[in-house]
Amino acid sequence: MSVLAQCGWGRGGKIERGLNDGVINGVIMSPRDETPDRLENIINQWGQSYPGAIVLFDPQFYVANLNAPRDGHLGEYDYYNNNSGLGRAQFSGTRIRNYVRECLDYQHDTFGNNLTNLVSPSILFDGFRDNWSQIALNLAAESADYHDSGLGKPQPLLISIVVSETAFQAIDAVEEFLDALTELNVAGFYIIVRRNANSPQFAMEPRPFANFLYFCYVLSEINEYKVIVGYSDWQSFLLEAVGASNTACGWYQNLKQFSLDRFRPSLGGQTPRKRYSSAPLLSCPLINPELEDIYSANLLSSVLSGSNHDSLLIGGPLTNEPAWTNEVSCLAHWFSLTSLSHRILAQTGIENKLRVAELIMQDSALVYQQLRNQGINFDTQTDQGHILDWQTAIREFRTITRIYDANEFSK
Amino acid sequence: MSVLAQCGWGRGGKIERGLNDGVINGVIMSPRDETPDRLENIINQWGQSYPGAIVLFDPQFYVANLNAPRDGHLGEYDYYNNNSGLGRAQFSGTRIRNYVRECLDYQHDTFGNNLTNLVSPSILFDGFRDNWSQIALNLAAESADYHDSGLGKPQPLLISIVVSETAFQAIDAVEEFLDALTELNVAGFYIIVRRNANSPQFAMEPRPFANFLYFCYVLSEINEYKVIVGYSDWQSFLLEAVGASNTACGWYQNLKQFSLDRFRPSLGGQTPRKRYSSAPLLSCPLINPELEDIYSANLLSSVLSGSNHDSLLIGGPLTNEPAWTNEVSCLAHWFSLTSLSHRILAQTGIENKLRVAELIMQDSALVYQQLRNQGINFDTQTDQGHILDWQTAIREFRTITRIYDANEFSK
Amino acid sequence: MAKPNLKIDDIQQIIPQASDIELVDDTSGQKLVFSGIISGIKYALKFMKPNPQLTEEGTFSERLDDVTVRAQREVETMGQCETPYLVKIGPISLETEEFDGEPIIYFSEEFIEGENLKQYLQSNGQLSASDLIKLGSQISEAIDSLWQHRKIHRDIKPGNIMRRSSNGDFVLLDMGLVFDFENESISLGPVGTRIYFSPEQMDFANRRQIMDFRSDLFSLGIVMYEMATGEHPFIDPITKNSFDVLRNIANMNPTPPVDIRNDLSNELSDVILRLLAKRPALRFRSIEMFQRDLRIASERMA
Amino acid sequence: MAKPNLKIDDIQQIIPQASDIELVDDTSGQKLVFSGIISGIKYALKFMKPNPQLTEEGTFSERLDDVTVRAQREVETMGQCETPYLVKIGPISLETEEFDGEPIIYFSEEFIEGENLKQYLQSNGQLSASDLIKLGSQISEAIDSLWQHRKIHRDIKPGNIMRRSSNGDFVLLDMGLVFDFENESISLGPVGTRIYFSPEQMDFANRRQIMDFRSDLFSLGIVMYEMATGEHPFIDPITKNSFDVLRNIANMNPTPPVDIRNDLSNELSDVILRLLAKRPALRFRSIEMFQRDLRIASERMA
Repeated sequence: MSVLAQCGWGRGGKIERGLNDGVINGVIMSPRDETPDRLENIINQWGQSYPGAIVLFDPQFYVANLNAPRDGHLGEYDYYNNNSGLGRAQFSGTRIRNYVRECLDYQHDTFGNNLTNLVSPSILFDGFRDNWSQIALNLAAESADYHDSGLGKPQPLLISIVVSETAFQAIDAVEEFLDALTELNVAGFYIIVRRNANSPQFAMEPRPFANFLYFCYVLSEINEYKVIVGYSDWQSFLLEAVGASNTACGWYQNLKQFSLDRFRPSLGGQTPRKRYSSAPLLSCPLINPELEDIYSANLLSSVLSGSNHDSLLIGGPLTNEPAWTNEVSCLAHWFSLTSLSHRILAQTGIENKLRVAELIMQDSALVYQQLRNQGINFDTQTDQGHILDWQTAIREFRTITRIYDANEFSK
Repeated sequence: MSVLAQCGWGRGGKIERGLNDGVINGVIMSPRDETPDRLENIINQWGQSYPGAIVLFDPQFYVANLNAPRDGHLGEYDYYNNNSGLGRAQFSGTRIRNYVRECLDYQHDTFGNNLTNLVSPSILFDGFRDNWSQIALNLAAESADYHDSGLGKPQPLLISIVVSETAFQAIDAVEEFLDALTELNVAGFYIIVRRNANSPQFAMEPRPFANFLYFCYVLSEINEYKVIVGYSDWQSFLLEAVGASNTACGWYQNLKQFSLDRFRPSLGGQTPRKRYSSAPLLSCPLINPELEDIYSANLLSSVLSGSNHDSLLIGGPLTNEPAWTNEVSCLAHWFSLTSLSHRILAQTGIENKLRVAELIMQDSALVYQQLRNQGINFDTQTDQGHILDWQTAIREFRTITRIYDANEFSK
Repeated sequence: MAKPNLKIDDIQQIIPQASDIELVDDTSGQKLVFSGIISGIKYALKFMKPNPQLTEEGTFSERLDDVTVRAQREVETMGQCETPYLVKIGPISLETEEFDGEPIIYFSEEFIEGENLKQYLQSNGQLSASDLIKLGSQISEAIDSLWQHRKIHRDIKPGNIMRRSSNGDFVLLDMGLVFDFENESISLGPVGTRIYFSPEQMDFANRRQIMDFRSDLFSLGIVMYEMATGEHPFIDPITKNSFDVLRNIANMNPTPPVDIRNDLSNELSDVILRLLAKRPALRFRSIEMFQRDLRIASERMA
Repeated sequence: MAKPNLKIDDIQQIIPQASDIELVDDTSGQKLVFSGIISGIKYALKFMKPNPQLTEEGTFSERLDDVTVRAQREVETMGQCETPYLVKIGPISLETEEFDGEPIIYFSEEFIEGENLKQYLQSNGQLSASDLIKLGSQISEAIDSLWQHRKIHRDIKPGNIMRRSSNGDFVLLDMGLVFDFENESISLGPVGTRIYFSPEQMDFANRRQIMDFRSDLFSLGIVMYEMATGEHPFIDPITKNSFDVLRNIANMNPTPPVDIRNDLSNELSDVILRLLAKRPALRFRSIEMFQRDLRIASERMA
């Protein structure tokens, strides 16, 4: 089991229920959305109540180089508040040292063994050769150095990497950055990919996604680092297929995919429409009309994920829509992601994992086809475009890594 | 007076003679080419003998990120030897701190007041937004921080900037970097522009040169930093026109223009042919045949710079060519550069300085025309291309800064 | 952000410890300002209403919490600044409360007798050259004081600068709190007070330009220009078309103030223009340098 | 760099404290190797001649000084390494001297009885699988030892690895001193020993790829491949055209060793291929991981 809860506002009782139901394996906490007191209590409480769960603290230091961001409670954390609004001239060696020390000391001193790993502070960057990528690398190297020598017996360190999707366009820059990252003697990486704010699709573009998969693969499979990918939503099973040990997803749209909108003056907007998390479709159709249409066509069973929550929809999705609360929706989504993870992680060897991932996508494409044949229409956020993109990405990933499907040749 | 000797191998007695003759105003030392003992002796001796002279130590830390460079004696200096062969992952905060401290401590402790300024360690970069530019900025910021608080009563600090000519192609990146640099509370900057190795011309391309002039102008005139430009050769008078307080030039080709060839496995090659430094031409024609041709056409006086050394050539350049030694050639060149500097620095206000610089170039173009009319031919290294390029650059500089020639409009 | 609909009685109910409550200003679109006496001292009491559309995702109170905490910290920072040219925070720091089913945000400030510069310009016209120099000098002092805490005001404009009637000193009012509560993105919303933004301030996504005190200097430059000439440097004086202001801030070189008002010295005109340079590197790299040049301009005039 | 023209008598004159001087190897184009006894111990004595074209600008002695100091430091570093798999430096560290009007450079090393791997391959053919594992393990130990001083050998090739006849151990000889004295740029010069370079080693101007120990691992990979199969992984076995080697190092994926020599295990073949990955990030991030995988490969064979 590998899916973690990506936390934000409105945590409520979701985490505890997800842990109790066994649909998540742990949690990544967001200080932006919690007071320091609340956070300290809850993490230390979880550390006791769920000893097997992964508990991480994302320092969200990457907000510190945004222009007047909406940073919520972050300013109540000294490691952040002392060091925000950072232009590129604000990274002298001594200052990098301080940013890192304050951040790691805070985690170490406040949470001790209740965190599974310490997570390094990082900075968002848009290209692997740009100046901000270098600052991210400086912070990473300092974190590794300090973790090695400055803390008593700390929890193992994860280096956080927060990078824009567009950075993965060109593989040579990715490879060069990997050469540098793999000099670090740390336990692993916590990686967040910044998505374009208004992308309607949750699938990354095939080329950047293939290179991102390669990035995770080189870190995990080749260099034996632990790799945890945040905000990974439906892409979790593919990331796990190439070696990620954990992925994470939250309840709101901005906790499923990472964009800067979360830290911007709000655009307002309405409460989003309700959706159902369908593992067979690898997407979340609208309860009204999409799921209702599928129900009317007598095909509901082909898109159900198999959680207990499905029983709410047996009499027709709309009948029980009010009961399909935000919390249920979240738990059902974690269930879907976890069930896919299980199928991947049951395999040994990247060859087998990739093959199962491809089968999952193939099956999904078949369900879509069946629904289309019955006249069911989807909007762009739900339609099967993501599957085609992922299939392209996996083919490209195979070409880059020269991991070919042995069965392919024996046909 | 503003011209400094850019030192390298083969210093001999040139510096003392240049200082005594009043054709240089100081010296920038190259540890690559001196043992630490020799360097300590000579700097401390100059500090005593030439109290008015500017004495700087260029740490040449920029060699530390080249691949197996030919770094000469640099390895005998701990600040360099402990820290060479640096990939981009080698810049944790703590390590940046150490690089800076070792380098500034060395200068401070070894030379004390015999240096006019301390010079910060830097790294060569090719673009103002690339990862190496960020490392340069980190080192600069750390140097400023350490200088402020870590040293007793140090000499004022110059931040060294070592950047490729191509970085100056796009002005927006230049401006962004200036925004960051001007956050630094330091005395000034020591700037080296890396030229393309095999460029036959010593003039920079007009566009990058205009932007480089702008760079120097913003630092010196607008932000009141001291600006010293190394390896500036004939371009010195133009740099001084936009605010540089000092420029530097050495005796060999690779001490007149900065390129990485100096730190590469050698390409071999012959002893270069002898040249005469002609202030009227703003270039160095070959003694044979160019200067000899000019002599034969009875036009020698139009290209002479007016130093005492000219007397060696009165009976015809070739007659006394053996006496035109490397040392004489160097002293005569410094004389030319200094005489041009005098004309610029006699002016007050950038408007007047720019106008005089333009007059110098206009006069030079006339001399070229006169020589061409008499059938004198020049090779590409000596011909007047540089003047046209500089004139274009100055026009572009005026457009960027909106410093127009008042006389231009009143015509 | 919107102006709440509150009467004196309501204020009395929200802040029972205040007496002699009076309405001071309801002309702003975002704030409602009262005065009142607390522990014998007169304070300004400012009320705002967060836009309910803030909800997006999550409950309203979550979002309110999210936007309020930052504003609270900014108020705290102001409380730590020592300069007389930055308004003092009163006994009520930033609070949120539900009133009559509607959330409101309020805080108290030193009550300054006098006019803000917007009112001053309307009633008295442009400032004298010596007052302009005083304005530049005093408000830059306030900017410096904030910058020592590495804070930027972000909302310097005539309506946020008071001129004390007692001594003619200038006082900078509350920091750019308003923006934290805005529900419009900069590119979508009305131009509003953004006509005093610096070029780099308009740029959230492009993280190349982090703001420092030089951004506030730019806004101060616009205020000085306007108080010198009566005209906003980036609004066409003929068409008064404020639609292009943001573009003009990014690209247009304003007419030198001395060309509009010829009793200004060239030096003072140049100092104002330099504040308005497009790039921070072209303004002043320290408040000290700016104040020195102001002094020189002042000496030239005398 | 060139081989100087020196006889035993000359050596005796240059190093008077040595006795029993014998010629060991004059087949290299760059070095002339003698042996001699100093203080009762037998050492290898190595002589080189810098190319007089080094002059370019400056006097010859300046340039010689310039290139020698670095080599001296490298010799010193080797002296500090403890491992038995890196040759020991003798009593004469790197020296320069003018002899018969010609400058020469020389130094002394532990004299190792045995053959280098180039000779070994010619006389004995390929290494056994267990010897290959020993080779990888011992030479990586030497690489690790250098890397603890943050040094890279830069010249790992069969001619620079000795196999001791006493115990069959492998010993890495002198670091890439030769390159410091080269007078040809990499792009212009003959391919020569550069056929053991890593992709990143060929790249001086592009400072994106700074070398670390993983560059030496690549060269070790070529040596292991060659000692396993008798073939250089980047030279076409048919055409033997070494013209394309540098390009092949950058781009070509070599045939798995197990396809050429089928008594190798897949595991060992994979470990060798992984050393030959184009990017450092695709090799091993620690010597320890490499040695662990070698051990696993060895256990699979047993």
